[in-house]
Amino acid sequence: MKSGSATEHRGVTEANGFESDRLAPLEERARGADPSLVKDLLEKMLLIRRFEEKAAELYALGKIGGFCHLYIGQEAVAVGAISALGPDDYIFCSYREHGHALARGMDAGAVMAELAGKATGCSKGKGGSMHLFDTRIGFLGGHAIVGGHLPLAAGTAFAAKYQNQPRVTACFFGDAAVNIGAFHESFNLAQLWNLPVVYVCENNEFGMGTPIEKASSIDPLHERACGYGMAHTAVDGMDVLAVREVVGEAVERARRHNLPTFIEARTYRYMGHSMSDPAHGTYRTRAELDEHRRHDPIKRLTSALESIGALTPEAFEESDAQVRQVVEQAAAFAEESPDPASDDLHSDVYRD
Amino acid sequence: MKSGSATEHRGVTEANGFESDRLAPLEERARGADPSLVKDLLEKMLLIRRFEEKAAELYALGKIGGFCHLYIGQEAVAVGAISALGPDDYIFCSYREHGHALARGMDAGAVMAELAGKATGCSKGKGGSMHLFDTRIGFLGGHAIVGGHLPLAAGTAFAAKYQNQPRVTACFFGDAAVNIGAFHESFNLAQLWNLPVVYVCENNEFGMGTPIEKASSIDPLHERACGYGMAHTAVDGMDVLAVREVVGEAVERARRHNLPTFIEARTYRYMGHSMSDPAHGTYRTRAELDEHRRHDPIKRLTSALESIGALTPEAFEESDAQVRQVVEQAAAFAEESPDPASDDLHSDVYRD
Amino acid sequence: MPTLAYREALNQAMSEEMRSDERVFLLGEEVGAYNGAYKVSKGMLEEFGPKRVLDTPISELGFTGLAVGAAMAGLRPIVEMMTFNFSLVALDQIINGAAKMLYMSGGQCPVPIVIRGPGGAAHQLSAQHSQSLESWYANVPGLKVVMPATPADAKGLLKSAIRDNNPVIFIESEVLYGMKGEVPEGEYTIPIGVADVKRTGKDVTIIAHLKMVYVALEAAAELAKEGIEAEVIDPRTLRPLDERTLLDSVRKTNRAVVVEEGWPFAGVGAQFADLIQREAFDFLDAPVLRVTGADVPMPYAKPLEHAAIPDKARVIEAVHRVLYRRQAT
Amino acid sequence: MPTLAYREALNQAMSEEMRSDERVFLLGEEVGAYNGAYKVSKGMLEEFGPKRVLDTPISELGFTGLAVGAAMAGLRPIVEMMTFNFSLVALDQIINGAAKMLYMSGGQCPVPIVIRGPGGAAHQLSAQHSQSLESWYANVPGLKVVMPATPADAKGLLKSAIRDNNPVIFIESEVLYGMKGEVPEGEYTIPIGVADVKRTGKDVTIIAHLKMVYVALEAAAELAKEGIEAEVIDPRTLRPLDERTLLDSVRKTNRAVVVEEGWPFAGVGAQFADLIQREAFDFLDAPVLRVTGADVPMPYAKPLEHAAIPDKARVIEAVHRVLYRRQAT
Ligand SMILES: Cc1ncc(C[n+]2csc(CCOP(=O)(O)OP(=O)(O)O)c2C)c(N)n1
Ligand SMILES: Cc1ncc(C[n+]2csc(CCOP(=O)(O)OP(=O)(O)O)c2C)c(N)n1
Ligand SMILES: [Mg+2]
Ligand SMILES: [Mg+2]
Repeated sequence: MKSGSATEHRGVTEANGFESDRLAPLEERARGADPSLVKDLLEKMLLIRRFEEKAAELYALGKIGGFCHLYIGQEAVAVGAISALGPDDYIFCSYREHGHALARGMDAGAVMAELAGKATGCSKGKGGSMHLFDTRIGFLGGHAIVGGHLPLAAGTAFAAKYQNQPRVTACFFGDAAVNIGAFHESFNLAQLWNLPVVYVCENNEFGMGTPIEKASSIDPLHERACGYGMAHTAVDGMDVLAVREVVGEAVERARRHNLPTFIEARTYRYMGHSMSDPAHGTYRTRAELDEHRRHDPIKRLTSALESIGALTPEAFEESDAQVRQVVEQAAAFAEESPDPASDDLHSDVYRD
Repeated sequence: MKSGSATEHRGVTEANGFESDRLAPLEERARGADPSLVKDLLEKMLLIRRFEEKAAELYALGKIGGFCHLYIGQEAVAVGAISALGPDDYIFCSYREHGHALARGMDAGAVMAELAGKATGCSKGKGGSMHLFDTRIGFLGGHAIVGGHLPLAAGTAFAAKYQNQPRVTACFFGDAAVNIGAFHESFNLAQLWNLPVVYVCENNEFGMGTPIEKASSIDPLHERACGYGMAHTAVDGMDVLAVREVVGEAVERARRHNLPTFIEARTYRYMGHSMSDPAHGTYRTRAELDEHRRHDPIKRLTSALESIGALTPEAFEESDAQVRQVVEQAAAFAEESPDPASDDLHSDVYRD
Repeated sequence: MPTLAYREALNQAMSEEMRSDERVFLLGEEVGAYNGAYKVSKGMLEEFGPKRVLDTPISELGFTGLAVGAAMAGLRPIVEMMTFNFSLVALDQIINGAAKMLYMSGGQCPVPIVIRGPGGAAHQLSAQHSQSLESWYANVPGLKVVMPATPADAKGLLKSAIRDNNPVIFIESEVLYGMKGEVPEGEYTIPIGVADVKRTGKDVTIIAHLKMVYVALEAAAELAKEGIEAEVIDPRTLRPLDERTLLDSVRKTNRAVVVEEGWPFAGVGAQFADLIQREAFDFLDAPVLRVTGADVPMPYAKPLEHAAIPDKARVIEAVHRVLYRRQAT
Repeated sequence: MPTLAYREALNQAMSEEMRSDERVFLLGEEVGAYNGAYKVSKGMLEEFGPKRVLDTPISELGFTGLAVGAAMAGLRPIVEMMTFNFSLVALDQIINGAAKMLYMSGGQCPVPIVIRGPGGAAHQLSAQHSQSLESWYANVPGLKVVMPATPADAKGLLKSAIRDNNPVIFIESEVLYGMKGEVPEGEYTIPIGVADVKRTGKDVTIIAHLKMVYVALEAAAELAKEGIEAEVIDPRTLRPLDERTLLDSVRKTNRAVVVEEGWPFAGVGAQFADLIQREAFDFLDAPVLRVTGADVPMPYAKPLEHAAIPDKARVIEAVHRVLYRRQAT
């Protein structure tokens, strides 16, 4: 009879041995961090917040159509995680990806124009909110079939390794995606073939209106990784520095050792699942939502910085004003941009 | 942040707490067992062995067509496991299911006739070797897409629970099936909804020509169950009594507590993957095969019984002769049976 | 007769069948506590409880397969696909499980299951959420394929589908859910496999299903103004197809236009064209023309999306062509 | 010119392309150590090593998606489906991944990938292992669909497919793998989208692809004995379809019979019939007739299987019918 345990088998002897398991309080970590980096993280989160608020407005006005899944509340995950990536790394997201696109540095105007279905949008108005792409910065979508992009992420990781490029792939998805076949096959392949990919599950406690415990037979979700012998951990997804640190470790492991990691970031979405879903009232109460808002990632970082004297209310206001201006310009750009030409209907079906 | 471990979560606090983990030597267990039961198990294994030898013969003669996957070497799994089921329980199998059909008591003639594509076959000659069915004894196929029948098994288990029937479902599949999406979704659903199903993975070390370690990121395979919080264990699949015991426990857990179990039975196939695959020479050596033959399930039970004086060589010969006669009759029945009528092409597409 | 929305008609059909047959149950994503992503199952969890109205994980392959298995054990599951786009990940269970089981078991294992949900495009849902899959399903022996266009058809056909002993693919439309119409109360069934003449006419036959029925009717209304009387036929079921009603109409009008939202190559319209030219060859005064969705993945931008989906103008143009009338441009 | 088996021609195409382009690699079940379930990749692991010839787990969805991702990152994967039946579990990755990616990314993400393997029935493989899926794939914009009937076509088209910048579904046939034919050495490509006239004739056009080409040729040989000269056209690629070659032939012969192994409803033959009646209406002296696989899941028993697959006799019968000849019975 064979023996040996899952974690021994593939050389991941300390699957949970993350440094970041022993994180100090946010204030302390903020004190130790590069001030310009922290400022950038804060501004990125703010940008996303204001962008999404604007998107909600434009959706209500009918200037954005289709499904539109806002990211408000979850900003620390995209911002923290993507700050840990290098410029050549790849990113895959689900349909809830405006925040990731902005965190990666995609032009806010190009994103807003895409939401508005304009020719100047990052996907020429053909993709929309759920399919943001910018290959110049390794941003490979925006995918709308739950779990469907997980194998793709294994694929870019495979390609990087194949081509001896030190490129890591980060792949973001929701808590409900851990129950679909694509998750399983991707995780097995990523671990079996030692692929440099970091899978980040944004656990916002619900898949649409369904709470995790009605969807997954185990909780915490990151323990799903045990079935593959993959390194895994959970992280406070409302703490941007914690996310950065944990993802940073995983990125290093991927880059140096071609090993995948599964990270569960615990977070919360403040808005409804999409614009047609009310923020509360059906599957969660107002009180529940309010409770979570107390851990708001922007507020938490702001007050930590203020408490260590690294940020003043004035400086915050200045950042916020700047960000609001970027968002207004993005909206104006989207508004003024032309619709796709009717010829575009038939272009981009095939590449010569 | 949430806490709690997978095994706590669904009340499976002792996932590996199988009595059978502490099995005594086969001789001892054989001594304790009901002699008529043991005789029946031995004869069932013999029947399968002789049946499969005959099927190989008929295949070589062109009397059986298509894919034909023999079960020789693995008899103890089907016989041990199915002996632990009640008459109303359901069984699902992969395409390597002649043994299970016979172990369940399907008429050898009806099975052989099906292999020969005759109208008297258990599936009227329409299913063939990979699709044996007999609903009267709960034998629900014979499925040829790897992993495809695992959700079906969750479904009959669901139906039994829904109808308050104490029926358990046993589902057999190969080691290579643990890497496909259907496995994942079925396991999550079975555990999440507490379904009375016993999943039996027959680990014969290869999926076609691919050894486990090139297919699964973990080994032992039964640890995949950790990712679902499902009870799991491994068993020596060359020891019919051990299989019976372990599966028996799982069947009890299913019947009494509506809880699923994942059992990995370690076994070996002596023949090629199918009739068109040589038994050795490509992905395994003759020596390797011979080594495994030393643990032959029939030989092992026979010598255990002989050593405790519960079987004489003469009695064995008598059983064997009897079984051979059954097989000859089955072959004759198949041979003499008519082809399906040409009208049958269009029947059974729809049910009125 | 009471007026109901299409979604209410579906709800009524399911609820009535669940009241009269314990074996019927509903499962799918958000069908319970959330009352359905499109509120089709509203109130059903409350009435029937969590045993018979089950919220599933996002595991279309798993829960569809589970439902097939449950059907093999004597239950009559209704699977809600949140949209049929997601049925792609469950397709193996539907084709290799549901559709082939009766045949490969030599008639032993019927699979009485209904898989229902909206298909096709809604509004700006883009490439992955706007696919019409009916031509694939209708390709498969062992399945039945039903696509009701009105609230009454929705109720009558869904009740028949639930009582049917075979796997039925029941494709609705997101944009029709709110549409109202008269729906007979209580016991009201429409046999599967019977087309409906939604408008009678003598000059040309327009064949259209699901929401294309309305595009066809709009076109017909417009054509009537120029004196062209179009007959609009809704097959309602694609498999089995009511060939006779289609052919009788074409034999009368001698001209046919087929409208579908899906892609052109080997779409259901190709089958209709094939059928008509084959069985009504000598009656045809012009080739059968098709109006289909554009041969592209569905774009997001509203003007592109509009251009990709058949509209009244394109149907009228096709009718003019089969009548050999020069189009007013 | 050397004579090669169909499987060797495929092997040669892949090997040559892998020699000249580092980005090309092969993955699939048993393609490496086992040399391929049908020995198509024989010797390739030895030549190219495990980095470029990868044995996969049984995870069609996973490894197909992985290949799509690798293509997005600049590689040019060849995915071997052990048989196309198994592509059903990978279909979401093929349709929503490979086919739509370029479009929904606004032209940024081409997916140069070849997915190849045998399709259709072989010998008594029964319902789940004998499906023809080409009509589904050919329905999808963004994909190309290639189906070579001869060793030379197999080589020339596979080389073109590997060099193509789009996802190509390349469907072979298990029963053709052993077939021999002359195959040009070295650089030899056939453009995708060009049909081939496999036999010229003036009385009737028979359109057939993959192994049905041989059924059509057999029928043509037999028909020639009664003085009927059939033209046999192999489209070779279904998408894009070489409509002109098909139509030119029908405009010459005025009669067409379409043969396919797949199921009738909305099969590729329906598209051919639709095309021909639409674009060659005035040339047709008889309706286009189709010979298709039986509208049933594939049965196992040999006589039933034979009855389910188009054969010479049925093609001849259809030709007689389009020629309005009474059949000798
Ligand atoms: C395969 C599939 N099934 C169903 C859907 C519909 N759907 C879209 S998002 C969603 C919930 C996903 O939840 P989660 O993964 O937790 O991500 P979140 O929306 O919370 O970010 C569902 C059911 C889909 N897009 N794909
Ligand atoms: C989805 C799918 N992919 C590929 C195949 C082809 N195939 C049939 S059996 C097999 C190997 C399965 O091995 P395992 O699960 O270990 O079972 P065993 O044959 O050893 O009993 C493969 C690859 C298939 N039937 N289904
Ligand atoms: Mg969620
Ligand atoms: Mg095996």
